[in-house]
Amino acid sequence: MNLLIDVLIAIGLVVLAWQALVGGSLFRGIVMFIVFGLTMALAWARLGSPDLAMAEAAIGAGVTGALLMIAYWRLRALGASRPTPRSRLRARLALGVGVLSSVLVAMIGLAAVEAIGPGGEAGQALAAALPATGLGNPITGVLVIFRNLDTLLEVAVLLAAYVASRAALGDDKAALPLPPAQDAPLVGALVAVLAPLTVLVAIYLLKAGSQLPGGAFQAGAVLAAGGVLLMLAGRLHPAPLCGLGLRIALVAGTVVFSGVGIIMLALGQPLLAVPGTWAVYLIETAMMVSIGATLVLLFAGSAGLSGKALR
Amino acid sequence: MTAEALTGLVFLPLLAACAVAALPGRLGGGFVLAGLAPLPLCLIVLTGAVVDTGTVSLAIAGFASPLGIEWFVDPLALILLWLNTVIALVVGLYAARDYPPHSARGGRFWALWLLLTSAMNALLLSADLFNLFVTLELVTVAAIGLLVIDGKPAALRAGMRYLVLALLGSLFYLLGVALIYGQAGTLDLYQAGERLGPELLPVTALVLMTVGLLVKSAVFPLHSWLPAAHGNAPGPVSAVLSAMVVKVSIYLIWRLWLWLAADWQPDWALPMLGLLGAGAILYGSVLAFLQVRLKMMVAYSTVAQLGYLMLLFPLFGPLGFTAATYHLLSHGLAKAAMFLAVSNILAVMGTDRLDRLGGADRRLPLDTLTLALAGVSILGLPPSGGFVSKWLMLQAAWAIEGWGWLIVILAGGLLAAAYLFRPLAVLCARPATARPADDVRAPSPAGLRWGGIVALMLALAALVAGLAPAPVLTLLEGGLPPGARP
Amino acid sequence: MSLLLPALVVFLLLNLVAGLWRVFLGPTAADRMLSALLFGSTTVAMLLVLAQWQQSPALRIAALLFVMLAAITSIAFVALTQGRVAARRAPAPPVEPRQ
Amino acid sequence: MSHAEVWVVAAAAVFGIGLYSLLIAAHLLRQLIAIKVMGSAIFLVLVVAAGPIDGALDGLPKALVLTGIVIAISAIAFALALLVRLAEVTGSTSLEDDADDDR
Repeated sequence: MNLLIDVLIAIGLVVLAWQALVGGSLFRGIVMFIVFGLTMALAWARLGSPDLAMAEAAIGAGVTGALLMIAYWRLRALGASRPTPRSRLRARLALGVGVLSSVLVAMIGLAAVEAIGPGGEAGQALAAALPATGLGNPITGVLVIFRNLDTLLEVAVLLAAYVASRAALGDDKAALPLPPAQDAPLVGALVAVLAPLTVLVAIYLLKAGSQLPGGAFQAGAVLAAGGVLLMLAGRLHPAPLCGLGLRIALVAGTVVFSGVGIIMLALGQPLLAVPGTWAVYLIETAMMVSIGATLVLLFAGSAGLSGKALR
Repeated sequence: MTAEALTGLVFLPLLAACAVAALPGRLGGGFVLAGLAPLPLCLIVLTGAVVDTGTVSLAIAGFASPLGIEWFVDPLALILLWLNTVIALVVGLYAARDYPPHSARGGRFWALWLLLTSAMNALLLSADLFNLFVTLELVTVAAIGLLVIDGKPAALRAGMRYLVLALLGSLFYLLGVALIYGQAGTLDLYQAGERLGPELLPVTALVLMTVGLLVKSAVFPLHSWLPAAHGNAPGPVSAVLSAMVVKVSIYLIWRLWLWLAADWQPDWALPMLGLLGAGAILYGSVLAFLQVRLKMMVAYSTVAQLGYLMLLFPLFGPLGFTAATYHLLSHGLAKAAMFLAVSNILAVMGTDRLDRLGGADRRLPLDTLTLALAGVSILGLPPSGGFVSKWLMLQAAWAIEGWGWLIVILAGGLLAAAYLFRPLAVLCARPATARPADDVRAPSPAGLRWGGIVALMLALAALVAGLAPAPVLTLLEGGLPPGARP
Repeated sequence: MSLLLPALVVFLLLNLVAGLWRVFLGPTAADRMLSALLFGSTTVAMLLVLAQWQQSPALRIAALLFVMLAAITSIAFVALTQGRVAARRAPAPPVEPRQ
Repeated sequence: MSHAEVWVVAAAAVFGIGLYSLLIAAHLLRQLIAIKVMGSAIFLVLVVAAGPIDGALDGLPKALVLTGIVIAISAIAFALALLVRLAEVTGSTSLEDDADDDR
């Protein structure tokens, strides 16, 4: 039964990847991609990683899906041309490359699974070192304490992505177009319930993250989802200028994280040491705010946000 | 003190980038200066430590590998850190003309510039395979953001192509990391090397990672994205892309094969990588010769010169290693100087098409001189840094009786002479007709002279590198890869 | 009991396949998105059953997240497809790009 | 957790489909989806190939995947902004008609 479930999900993944990527309209491809992300989340759940299930659902399927949808909408609104399909020869060649790479990856992967030893040395060190931190969730432990340089640089990548997107869009662009706001009564009522709920869920995920699955990334993605909701409902608008508060929110994750790390160095501790659970919460909160703000701005395609309409 | 110095190398530019992004306006310039100016100080401290002890390492957050991430500095990394810092600072001086930090566009430029500097320093310090992936991504995003900052259609297209290929390259790299972690149970580059052997899986993992990195570093035959990207980026960005960004990926390939797999590289691997380098030298040089635009010629010259870095593999040994590292250093300086000079020429003449540049030396004597001096180093003529590296490389090829490699190195030099003399001849020609248009948008004469002096400084640095190579060579001899140690 | 929960998971999975068929068939975008939403709710049910069966209560948090995201996705869909319809009514609409 | 083979085979198939699509798709949006999907396949390999510790999968690669997911969305978000700008400036959503940029 166990195997049957895994096989079904795995087949689903393959079929959905095919549906998302090959043939059919681009819009259908995007919808299929979102469903692929949800199925990935199921796979992570089966692999015993609720953290990844959540991250995949919220970031991999949810926010990425929203970004793809809005980019698709914008490309249509711009009237961008439809590219000419590739030649038949190239398609045949590509099929060969695709099949070959599949076989290769399968062979390599199966050999790797075959050759697995008694378990990763690093993983065992993790299990041994976790209790001393007071955290119950090993993933949060790795992300915030043991390998926090990765996490810090990853938040910097998000910041770089925002600045680089602004650089690509240039000065003359106050904001990219957004679809007209939804002002149907039902939408209004739903937004009134959902928007506060996103904040609540985000804070819960953040707090739960130290012991249970969850953490800054999932929480930040939920906040971003809330921001996207407000934007689509016409409660939040792109703005040509970025207010100081929002600018601080953008860099809060990187600054607070490195600030704590450098203060610890100045106090004679190792660089980026985390002094206690309170610091974990502090860092995670700052990261959540940064992730949420950056993702919403990336969705808006604007420099800033405001409660008032642009025009 | 070394811990503070290492911290400064990564965190000063990172925090300065945050400050510039969060507080644009008049304050911006000060933060840019605060993020870049102290870096040489950090490096001096670090150099002292490396000279004293040979290598320096630091466990981040106090957790040593395999659980944590470690920074590790040896002479090779130190020299690249110096190169990166010098390029970021000196080319930054040039960029301050085109991108004043208090403008909105300038703010974005400097935020990305600082992020790129920080990311490359973090990459050069890191000894952790996954952390290297993260820094590579940061380098890619920041570099492409800089590439497209002027919004030129050609640059946008080149940036898009670069991004798609770089992301694909990252995927291959990550697949290799997955295999290595599965086999070795650690992500530390040096630890993993000790725990693995020449079995099929580790070698496959290395091949996958190398393919990914070859795409990112545009080594022949995966170079297709480079000329358009480097040829269409803004001048200072082209300089840093050619001088540093593509090279850090090759540096990682060196680390993988000569450190991680020091004891167990398969016999075929090193000559194979060398063949790619030979292909790059010949193909890149011929195409550089065929270009009609000066900047594209310089970009194709980068494709060719990257090939010499891959020749380290077949010529591996103490000589080959110092030669390749010295080539990396002198080419970085010379190529940055070249791109800046070309950028000046482009700004004044309004075009960089070779057939319209006749007689440009009268209007741009300084930049023509820079181009010639940098060319001397690229060619490998004495007394330049390029000469030292080519000479050492020829010696290395001679010592192992690798006549084929010897011929490739010599042919590369001759071809470089061919493609470099052509633009110089054009610039110094006295055309009877075809005066370039005078109504082009050009920076103020003061700004222009400033840019010209900055470019000349870099070209002179590449020359001086040939006059006094001893300290660098001595330093490098203290940090040879495991396989080249006596 | 030991067989009931896995059987339930399989049943829900088959349900997903049926939903997927609808996503595949379309024919309109709304059909696709509605079935994608249904897909979301079925996934929630599955996560809850899995949480019970695999003894990992943490999956319930994931289910909670799914529910919220599904609600937001529906609004996003309405907003974005209205724009889609508008774009279709525009004077020179590009045909829906393939490939 | 057993059945690692099932996940590896699925990941391999997804990876191949992604590469195939990347090569044939002319539309950049589709190419970006392909890269994202291939990334998911590699994450799956990363977690499964690390092997179990005491019956549960190793926690470390899971944290790496979480980092990878955030990096992937950053890169994709930037790529989409670049794509929209490219389409705005050149009217094209593809790199196929890559004109030689001689001036």
